[in-house]
Amino acid sequence: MNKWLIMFAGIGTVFVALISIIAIIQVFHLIFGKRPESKKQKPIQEPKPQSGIPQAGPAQAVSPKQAEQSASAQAKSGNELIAVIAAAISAASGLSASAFRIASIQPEGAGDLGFKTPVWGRIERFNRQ
Amino acid sequence: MNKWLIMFAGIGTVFVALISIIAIIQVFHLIFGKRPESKKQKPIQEPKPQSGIPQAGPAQAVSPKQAEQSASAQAKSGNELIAVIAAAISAASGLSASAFRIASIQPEGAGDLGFKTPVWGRIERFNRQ
Amino acid sequence: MNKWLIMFAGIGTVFVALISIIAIIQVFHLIFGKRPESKKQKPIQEPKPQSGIPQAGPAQAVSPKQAEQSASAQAKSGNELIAVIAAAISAASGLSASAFRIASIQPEGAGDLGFKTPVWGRIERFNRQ
Amino acid sequence: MREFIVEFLQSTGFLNISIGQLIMLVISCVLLYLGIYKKYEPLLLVPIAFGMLLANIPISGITDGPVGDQPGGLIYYLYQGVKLGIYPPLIFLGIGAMTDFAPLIANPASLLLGAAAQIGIFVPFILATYLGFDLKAAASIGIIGGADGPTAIFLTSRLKPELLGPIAIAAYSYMALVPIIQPPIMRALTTPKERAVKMAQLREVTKTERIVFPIGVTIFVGLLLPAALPLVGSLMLGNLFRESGVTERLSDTAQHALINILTIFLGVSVGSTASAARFLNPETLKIIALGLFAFSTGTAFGVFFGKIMYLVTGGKVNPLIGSAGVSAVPMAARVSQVVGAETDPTNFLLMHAMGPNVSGVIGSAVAAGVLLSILG
Amino acid sequence: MREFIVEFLQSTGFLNISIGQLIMLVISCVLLYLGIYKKYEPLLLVPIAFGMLLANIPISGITDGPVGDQPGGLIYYLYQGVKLGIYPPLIFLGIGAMTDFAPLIANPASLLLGAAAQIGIFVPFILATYLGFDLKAAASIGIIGGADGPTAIFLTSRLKPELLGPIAIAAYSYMALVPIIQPPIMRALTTPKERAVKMAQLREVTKTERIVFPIGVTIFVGLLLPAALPLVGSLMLGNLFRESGVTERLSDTAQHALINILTIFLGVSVGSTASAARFLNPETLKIIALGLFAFSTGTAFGVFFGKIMYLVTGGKVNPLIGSAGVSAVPMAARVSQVVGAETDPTNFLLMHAMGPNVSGVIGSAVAAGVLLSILG
Amino acid sequence: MREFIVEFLQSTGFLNISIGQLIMLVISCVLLYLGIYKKYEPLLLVPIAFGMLLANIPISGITDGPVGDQPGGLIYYLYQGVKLGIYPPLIFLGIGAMTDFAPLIANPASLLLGAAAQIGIFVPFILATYLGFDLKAAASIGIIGGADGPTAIFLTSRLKPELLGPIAIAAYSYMALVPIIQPPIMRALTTPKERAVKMAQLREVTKTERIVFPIGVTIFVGLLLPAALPLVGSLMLGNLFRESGVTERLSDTAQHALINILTIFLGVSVGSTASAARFLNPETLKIIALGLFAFSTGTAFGVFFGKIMYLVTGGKVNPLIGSAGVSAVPMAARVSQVVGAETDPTNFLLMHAMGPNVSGVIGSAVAAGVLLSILG
Ligand code: NA
Ligand code: NA
Ligand code: NA
Repeated sequence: MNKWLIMFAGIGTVFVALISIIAIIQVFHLIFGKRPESKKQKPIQEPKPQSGIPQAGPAQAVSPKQAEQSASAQAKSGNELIAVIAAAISAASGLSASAFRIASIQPEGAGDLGFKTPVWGRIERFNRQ
Repeated sequence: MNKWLIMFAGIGTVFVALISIIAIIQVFHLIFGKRPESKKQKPIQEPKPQSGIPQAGPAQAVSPKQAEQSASAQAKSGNELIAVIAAAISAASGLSASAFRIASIQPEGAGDLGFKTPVWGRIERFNRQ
Repeated sequence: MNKWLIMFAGIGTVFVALISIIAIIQVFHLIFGKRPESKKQKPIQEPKPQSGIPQAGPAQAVSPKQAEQSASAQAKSGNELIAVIAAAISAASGLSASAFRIASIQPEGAGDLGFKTPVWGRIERFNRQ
Repeated sequence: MREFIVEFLQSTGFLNISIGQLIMLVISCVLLYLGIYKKYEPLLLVPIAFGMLLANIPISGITDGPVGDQPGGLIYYLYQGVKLGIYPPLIFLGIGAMTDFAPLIANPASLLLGAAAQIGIFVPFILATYLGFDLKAAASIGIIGGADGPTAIFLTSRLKPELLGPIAIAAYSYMALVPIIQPPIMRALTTPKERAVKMAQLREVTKTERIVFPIGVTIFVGLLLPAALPLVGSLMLGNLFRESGVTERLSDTAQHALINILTIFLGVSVGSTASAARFLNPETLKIIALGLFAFSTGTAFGVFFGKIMYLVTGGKVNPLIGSAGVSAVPMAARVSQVVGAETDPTNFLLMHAMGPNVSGVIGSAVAAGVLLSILG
Repeated sequence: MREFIVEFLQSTGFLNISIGQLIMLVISCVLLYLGIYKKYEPLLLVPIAFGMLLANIPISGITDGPVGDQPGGLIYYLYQGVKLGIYPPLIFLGIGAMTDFAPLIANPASLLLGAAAQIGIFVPFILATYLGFDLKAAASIGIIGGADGPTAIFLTSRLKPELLGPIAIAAYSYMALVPIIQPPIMRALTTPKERAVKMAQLREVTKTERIVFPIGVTIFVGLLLPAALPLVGSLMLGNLFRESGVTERLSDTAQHALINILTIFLGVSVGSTASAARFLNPETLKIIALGLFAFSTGTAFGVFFGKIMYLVTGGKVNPLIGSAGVSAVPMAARVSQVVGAETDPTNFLLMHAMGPNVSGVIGSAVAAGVLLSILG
Repeated sequence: MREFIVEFLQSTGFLNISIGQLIMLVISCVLLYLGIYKKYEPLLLVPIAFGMLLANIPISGITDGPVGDQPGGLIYYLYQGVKLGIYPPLIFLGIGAMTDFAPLIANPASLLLGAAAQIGIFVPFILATYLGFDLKAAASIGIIGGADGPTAIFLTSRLKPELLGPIAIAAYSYMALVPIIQPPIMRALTTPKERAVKMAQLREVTKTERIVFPIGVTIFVGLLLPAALPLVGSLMLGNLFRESGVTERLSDTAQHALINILTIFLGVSVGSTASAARFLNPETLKIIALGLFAFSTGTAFGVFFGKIMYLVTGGKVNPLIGSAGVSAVPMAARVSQVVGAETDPTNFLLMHAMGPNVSGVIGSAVAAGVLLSILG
């Protein structure tokens, strides 16, 4: 390829790429940017209190409401996982999703489970301190 | 191999292995389990005071008795090493151990050497802090 | 090679090598050993104050004199780099250095730049704490 | 110039991406979401999902092997440590250095529960063969029930590497979902009276017992089942570094720098095996369903054996600690604790459940050894 | 005996060293001096210079490959990680874990400055072709202007490995000399009024924005330019480890043990490519001159685009932050700060300059991707 | 079914283990005991003994190479770093970063003692040839007298890899036994008057001297003896990381994560070479005897040269510091201190003994270089 063409292609691509990232950032800002307090604070604050849970300690006192929220959140995402993968596979394979639908992985009783404990990483879990 | 056989072989082996570990633990408990204080505490406490020895400092004050114990312990294990390997080789090669017996590696004077210093790992040793 | 020759060659080489290191140490001692305070302290003390500079902070107060010294030191070494490599290449390639001499990399204005900031390692730089 | 732009566009991923790859990118993002926001085993799910994402960007060549003089892609080289079976044992070295076997040594009967829960490997294995998987695939699927990531990856990389992606994802996802999967099964299989059993305090374990345990287990399991030696031996060497008290440097590095480096490499390269062609087919759904079945079966058999021990000991063993035998350390042990506390908030089962819990790790390594020696 | 001594002497380096190697030893010592006493990027210059020193000691075989049964030299094996393109992306993983993209997310227009400064890659590329370099060599020389070590090494190792030594040395030396190279150019191109502009405080960036940024950039840049994926993907994975908040262990290891180990291996093996035969020829001088030209061009275009933004925004952007777009993180951003403070000591540009600064890293990785996909 | 059980039993190690392997398992346990309870160099003896244990469990295949598509065993891959000579120099990098050469720079005459003690490498070499070992085996045995693990492993892996097991075990065991082996020899060869000599305080060493020392030594030793470059160069690069003051990150990682990871890999794979067939033969006993002889000879020559220096300097040098020249850092230096303190408890020889002690490390690396260049 001609060297001048390489130069212009190169500069052009760099600009196209970085300008596109500007667009991405703007879109993300619209979707994920600062909104009324409640939403924004969540992901930042969430991990903090949980990391204080004693790993080998007794059951922590959990207010019923907190517990239910957390448990149903996990339950929901359990469903999400299956739903997303099932939808994906049916889309890809051209089969209807229902052909493969499996029993929900959310058992009925889980809603009142009372879990606040976060799902720790497998590795972290082994660490006794 | 038949799949059912694999299943039963697998479950059987897991149980055989883990039940055997129960036996191992019981045997070890008989041999190495808690006995009158003196014995049990030793391995746990030993390293602690030794790690406090200054690496580049002057000779530590060592009570003669401690020193002798420690030195003779090391001397004994020096002999053990040779003895065990010599016995092992003679057993394996079918020759009598005495054919290869070498002069004891325990020199006469070592009993009154006065060492309390532990044998540090080679790598650790270089670390000046 | 004869085993005795190997032995003497080995012992001889070890002695030659280690005696030569004695000579190297003595020469280095003459060149780099303790001299009047000013010189010796420099390399040791230099890094300390610099590492205290806040990485994301405002411009530090720098006395003009310090700044000039530091900037000209860097300028000089910029020249040194080119000079040394140019000389080296001309020596090796048998061409006169001037054939390749390039404009000095020391721009005129740099003397009054006012930099005290050290040149941080690229990796260190990214570290925001 | 115009020609060039056309050519350039044809060289981008935009015109080369398949529907399948697009779907895989979405799935990667969902997995990242689950890892980061739902905290599903994030230390592995984040690298796995990112590896999946990287591998499904078309024509980057990042997973391609070398061709002639041209070197291969980054992930091709990282993947060698999976393919050659190097990462999982070395990760087990770190896990061994993190694991405290004292609760198991203090109550060796725990091992029965750890063994029972591994039935959750072999029943799904049979079921998988009926769903059309061959024996090697079925064994790889069954090992999901071992609830132990490195073991599942080690076995699958040897028997059926093309299933690595879905199996690893299923294993880590269900390990994260243990607090949802297990409790209903535990409640259904036990009576309130059983769940209320308070167990006797565990005896003390001497330092010597802690030191001889990993040595004895390595020799014995190694002799019984040589194929399990890489996993069990590494786990026990790590534990020996921990317990010997004279190799703290090595224990520390095995638990931190080494395991973290290998976790990144393992995660990214395991994730990268989930290309659209391999992942988006009905088998993946079957694997996910079988994985859930495996976890449930393991839990049920663990609890069931707990009930037997309850009967045999005259009520001294709380059957709830049986479910911890699946492994999923220490989440499954916490589930025992929490479900027990539902019936009686003063009942502290956690330490008692740690015994079956770490037994389950040994149990699934043994199971992997059996499957490997028969089918490998 | 005497015969033996003669033979021995002939086997030493003293009688085998060439003038060129002697000169290279001196150059190594000068580079060590610059690294240690002048603190020119010491973390890389010290290993590079030492690798150079080791490689120029004759007949040690330390860089030789294996011959038959005889294994190769130490540096031969370390070098494989450069040759196969493994070290630079993994170093980027660590750099990603060290980088805070928030200033960029808060002010995305920074990316224009980061793009503009990369023109300093392509203009020297053209110039290099006129000085007799072929296209691959010219591209490798141009990438010095990217002011980013791992990127320069990654591209050069693929296109023109025989130039690795001088290119890496030039790149790291000029990165260290940024405080001397840039200010005169910045002053020459700007008016005091422009330099006095105070910029508005940056907006806050949410945690979610920080998390989705690396994912979005990886997917988009990967699709646009698949060849840039190893560098950009690794950088972004490291950043995701940092920002996700759930993988601190991995972020910590990527930033410390992993990057340090690879920096040692990379530095020593890159330095070892600078053998006398390869290094001591007029091309090296041309590379050094072109490298300086590249840095200056990049700086000028960055400032020039800063001026355009000053005009377009009606004076809200200080053009001095444009020079930070070359990368050389975070030195170039500090230069913007210091030059700005000359005009008005109360003007704090540092955080504003960090945006273009980190954009420059992405920009040069993209540029490397383009060059690799066209010429690789 | 019954058939299956028979077949299964035949596949276990129980029916396949040989008497030799059984004995090796016992020896492994004894070595673990010595490492853990007697603290014989545990950082290496524990991994070595465990590697020995793993390698002597039959039919596990853990040390087997790949066959066709089937990947090799874990230790086969770990062993490549020994076979290719990669681990020992990189371990020396870490040792260099841990070593303080100031006592040597302050008193360079120490180097004579470090040289003299290496005679303990060459005398056993001659003796070994008379005991029926070939030249390569004899050189590998002699290097035990260098009292330096990585050097011994480096040389043996190049000259006589089949002796790695017994040589490494002998080297590390005797290093641990230095406090027992040396004192009687030291007392026998010195008079109370000599042992009572108090040495003058060491001069200060400037930072620049510390920095130029590793560079100068690398260049000089590299030129004199190119074959010693991998060991000496790595040791000195590590030391430069330590002393330069600008590469603390690299020094820290070389001293911790890197050296610990490689120590585990080295130890396990060196231990694994001690299979029953190789280890359980009369040669091993001869090696153990020759190793003791080597340590004793080195100690004696070190002390003997100390006496010469005592005479030449008119009584300013305490001959007891000569024994530290064998290396075995810093144990041998402590032995000098303790034996000196027996005669006069106010005599502090430790710092004076550190000079010969670190000289011994350089000395044995040089000796390894000579042997490698003649016999390799
Ligand atoms: Na399990
Ligand atoms: Na750049
Ligand atoms: Na030595």
